Amino acid sequence: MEAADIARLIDERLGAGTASVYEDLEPQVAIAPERLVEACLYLRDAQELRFDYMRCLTGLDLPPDAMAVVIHLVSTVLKHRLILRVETSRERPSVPSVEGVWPGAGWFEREVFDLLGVDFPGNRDLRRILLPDEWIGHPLRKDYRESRAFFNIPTRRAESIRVVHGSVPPAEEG
Amino acid sequence: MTGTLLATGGAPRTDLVGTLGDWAVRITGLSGWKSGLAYLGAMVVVAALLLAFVALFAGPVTWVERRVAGRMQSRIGPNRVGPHGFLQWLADGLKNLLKEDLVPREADPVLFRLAPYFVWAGMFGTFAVLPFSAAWIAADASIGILYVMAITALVVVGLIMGGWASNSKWSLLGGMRSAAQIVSYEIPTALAILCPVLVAGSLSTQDIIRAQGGWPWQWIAFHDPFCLAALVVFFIASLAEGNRTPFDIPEAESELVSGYNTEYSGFRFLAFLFAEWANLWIMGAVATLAFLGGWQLPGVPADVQAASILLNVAGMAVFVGKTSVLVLVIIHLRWTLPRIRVDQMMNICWKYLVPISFVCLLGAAGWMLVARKLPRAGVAASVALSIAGAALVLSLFVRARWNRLRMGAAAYWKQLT
Amino acid sequence: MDRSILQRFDLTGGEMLLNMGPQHPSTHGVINFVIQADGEVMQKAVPEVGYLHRGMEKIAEGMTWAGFMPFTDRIDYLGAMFANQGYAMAVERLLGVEVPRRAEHLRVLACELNRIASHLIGLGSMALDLGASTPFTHAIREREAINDLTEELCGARLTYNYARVGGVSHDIPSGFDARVKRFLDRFLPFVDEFDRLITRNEIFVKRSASVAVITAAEAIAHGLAGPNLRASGVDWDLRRDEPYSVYPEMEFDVPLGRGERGVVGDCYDRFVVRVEEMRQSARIVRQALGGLPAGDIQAKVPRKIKPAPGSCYAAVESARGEMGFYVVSDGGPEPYRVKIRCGSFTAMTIIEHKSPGLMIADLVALFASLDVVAPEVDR
Amino acid sequence: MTATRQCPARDYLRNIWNALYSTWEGMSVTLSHMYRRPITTQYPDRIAKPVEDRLPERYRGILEAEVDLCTGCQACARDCPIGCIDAEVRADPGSRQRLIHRFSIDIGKCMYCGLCTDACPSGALRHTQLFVASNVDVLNLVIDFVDEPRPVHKARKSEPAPTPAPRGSILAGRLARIAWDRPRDLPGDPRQRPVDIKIAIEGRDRPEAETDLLAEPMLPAAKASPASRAAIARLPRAEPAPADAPPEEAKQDA
Repeated sequence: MEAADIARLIDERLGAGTASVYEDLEPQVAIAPERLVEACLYLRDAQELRFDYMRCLTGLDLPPDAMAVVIHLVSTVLKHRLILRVETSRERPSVPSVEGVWPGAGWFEREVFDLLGVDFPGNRDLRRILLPDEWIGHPLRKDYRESRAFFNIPTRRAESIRVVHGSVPPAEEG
Repeated sequence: MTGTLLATGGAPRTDLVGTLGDWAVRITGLSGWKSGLAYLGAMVVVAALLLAFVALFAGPVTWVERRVAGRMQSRIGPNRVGPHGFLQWLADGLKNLLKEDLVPREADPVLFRLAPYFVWAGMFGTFAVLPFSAAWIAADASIGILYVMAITALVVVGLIMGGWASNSKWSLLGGMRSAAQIVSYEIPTALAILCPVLVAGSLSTQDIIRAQGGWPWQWIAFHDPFCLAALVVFFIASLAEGNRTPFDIPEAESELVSGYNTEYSGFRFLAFLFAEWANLWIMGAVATLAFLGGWQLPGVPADVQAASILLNVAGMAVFVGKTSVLVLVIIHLRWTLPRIRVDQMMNICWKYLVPISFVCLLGAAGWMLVARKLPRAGVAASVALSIAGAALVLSLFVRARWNRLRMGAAAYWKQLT
Repeated sequence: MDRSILQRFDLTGGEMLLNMGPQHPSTHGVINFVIQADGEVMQKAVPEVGYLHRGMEKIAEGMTWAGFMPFTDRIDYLGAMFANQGYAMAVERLLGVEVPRRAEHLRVLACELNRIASHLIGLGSMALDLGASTPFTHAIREREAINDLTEELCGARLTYNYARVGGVSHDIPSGFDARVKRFLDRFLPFVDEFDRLITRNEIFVKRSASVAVITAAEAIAHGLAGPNLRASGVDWDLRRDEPYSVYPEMEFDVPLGRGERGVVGDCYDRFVVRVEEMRQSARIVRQALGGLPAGDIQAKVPRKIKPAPGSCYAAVESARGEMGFYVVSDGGPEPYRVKIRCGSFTAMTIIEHKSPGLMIADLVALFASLDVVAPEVDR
Repeated sequence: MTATRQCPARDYLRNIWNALYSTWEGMSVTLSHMYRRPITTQYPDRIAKPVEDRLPERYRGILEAEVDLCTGCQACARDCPIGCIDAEVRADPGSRQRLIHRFSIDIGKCMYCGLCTDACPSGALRHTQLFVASNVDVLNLVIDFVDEPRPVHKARKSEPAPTPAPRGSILAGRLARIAWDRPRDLPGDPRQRPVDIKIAIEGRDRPEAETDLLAEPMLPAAKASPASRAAIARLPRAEPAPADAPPEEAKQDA
């Protein structure tokens, strides 16, 4: 089933204007964050859709003002695929958690929260998953700049080649 | 023949301490309570002799195990220290002695230091009643088997002490598991070894061996099918007593890091390890003396054997040979089987081994009643059973050859050596 | 250990809190389990990951499109070829490049050999974790033959870097197919011997059958993939359900968990499914080698790859399940975003769900049967 | 433990039979291995021929640059994902001849991926089959293939292409110069340059800034997003680390 007619089905089911098609190499169905959980429940439970398998949940940093969460879905029953897209602001990125719909999404959301700083209200255990709790900042953001050291462990050292050939730049601004 | 320690004159001595003690009394002329000192000296000499034997067994058996394990896993095993790596155990021993003797800060100072020696005492104590040949046994106690059962309980105390005193959760778990395992496997061990005691009519290890003959069909193992089953039950239960695979749950590396001896290092760790490897000999020796005819030479009556030194040496060779075969089987099992879980271990003990050993006990008793009526049938059954036993062992080797041929010529098509 | 993990436990009952990891013999790689256990039985085991996080996705945003390929080997170092193929397919789909058939055949050949090698380590280490060290050494010995074959093919034993965008880096050396055939002839009797040694061993069966059963619904809900999913009875294999490369021309069957010694979806099924998959991969290697078409091994691709802006998702059936690359391009020489989805990551989510009531020894069995590799979880 | 389905007695006996039979089967397999030769090799000292000669032709070992063939195109330095190749080619102002001033590879950082050898048009840069380069200092792992500036190689139609040196020969010499067990004062040893050692030491152990790094605002450009700050606030505060105890202690006893 194509993204377009799935978007149409969602509109019929949840009222006009909830879903729109985002044109791309592989068309995606864009949904507003507030209607996300209902749409996902419908996508999972509707007989003609049966998207029971959430294969991937990705965070995208779109400076200067947007952030997106892209969810890839697959139906192991009807063997078709769908890509959902949820846009949110960059100042206060927040997307409702779909952990209720697919329990597997919990850890994906924790990773997006950890690396991109998107808040997922409704996630049972929203903690940093990969980075230590004391880490400052969210690395996958385009404007992320690494602190010079973490607990006094330097995060950057001069290039061996430049050190050996005596061409070390004066002050490492890093 | 019960040789008491201080009996003077009467029947000839059957134990080393006795003979040495008499000889010492004779040449020093001590009398009265002073002759006791001579016997004490004899005891010390025999203990030193046994310690030498245990050390010379426990060390090289680690080398044998690592070489056999290597070959079973298509690798070579230690071959750098000494010829074919034979002195590897010496190097390991020295390494452990030179290692720092670490005692964790919160560990219980006294119990932590004491635990290995309990385990060691429990192990070394059993050598008092283990025979080596007709006349060579440290102390031919009339309650030999009961003594063996009692002294191994010391090992449990040592393991729990070690586990609890290390003040680490992993050691505690290891200690608890070993306690549960060894204590509960004492029952099937005791019941299984009651069959030979029943057949031989005495608890003394030498008497049990004297009750058997040199030829396989005279061994208690093939005396009747129930005794054969008792041998299997005893063997499995003694595996559990010695913490050997598939019962090496107390120091299961993949779960408990290393169980009760996680926090130990240096000489204390060596004591734990020494006790574990020497335990192999105890398992093999008790099974041999109880079921496989001990030092009996085929066609030579027991008392003739006790007289001459040469026959004693031959008897010792036979005993060591049989025990070594059993030790090799124990090693072979370790590199074949995975480990069982704690609840499965208890389940096997109480639902399988204990009932089966009861049945063996009753069966052996019933069999003896019947055999007394028709002795010829008893001998025929023994011969049949020994042939069946031999066939089983042979089938293992035939199957191994079949496996070998199926895998084609080289285990690995590109020889790099 | 991060303090925040302590939020997940309420130790009012006085149970023991155990730290199983991060350096622990049975956690493959560096993963930590904080276990709340009452003696042997666990109330809860919360996995803690991130010890092996290298920031692969951030590195990708700093590399050129072709420069990131050697890094994909390091995502799952036991299945490097799958990551190579996945990333290459994603970039080729962005560029709209058509890969020559010979290159596709060579990729499938390398992938299936890699699957056998990866399963050998997975099966061997599960047997090792349950106490039998001999099967592990035998599996490593056979894997050595595969490492030599791939070393001849692309120059490295583990980090192949064999695929390029639009094809592969080398063609097969002379005499290579003879050596592969000789390996395959020896491999099938080995798998039978491996079965006799460990798969049908009663202690191994009792330790893994009916242990930590994952039903089909749970597996799908938690997003499990690959052998873990198929062992629960879900018939989902990307090579057949979302065909890519030349897999439609290969005939192989997809083993499912049958629960012959316990319940469908237990640790034993995950083990047996992998053993069966090794046999199927051997069949595929033979077909890929036999029907190797002539032709060149690299499509025409511009030296400086600058795909048109857009995003696409390419997934490959790796040894640990679906390995997907969601790549986003903004038209520049460097990827704008590369999201790597791995099978081990989702397998970790089910451990906490399955842990209540298991014994510590069963947690080891469950974790080994899921064949989780730490770098794939943390990237 | 055993599911008592139809008849527990039958299960009981079947369990016993399965256990004994599968143990016997397993023992026969391991016993069969006693008849087979071990496959492990006694690297490094007890092997027939050194491993380097046995490696396949395409093995990706340590990189070797035959500077005579090098055309100075720097394709390798551009294609290396890590940037561990330092090829400095400058035109001599007088004779407009392009000179290679430096061609050094940091084999400590190289991941042997082979992208550079693919990019090299003239086959000057190639993998050898050497892989042993352990050393006492990571800075020793930078190998220079050019000692003094030398002209770039121009492939003229007239003369035939020069035959490349045997693989590994050039590298062997270079490795010997930085080997950790080399005689102390080897003539022409690049490590003797006093300047480098001073910079190397100074470059590596520069004292860290005194300020407490956690307090330093990390993102001058875009402030840390309120969501992440809220999330951090929600975390259970570790007992407030006393001002003087550096946060490292807090990390260790976690």
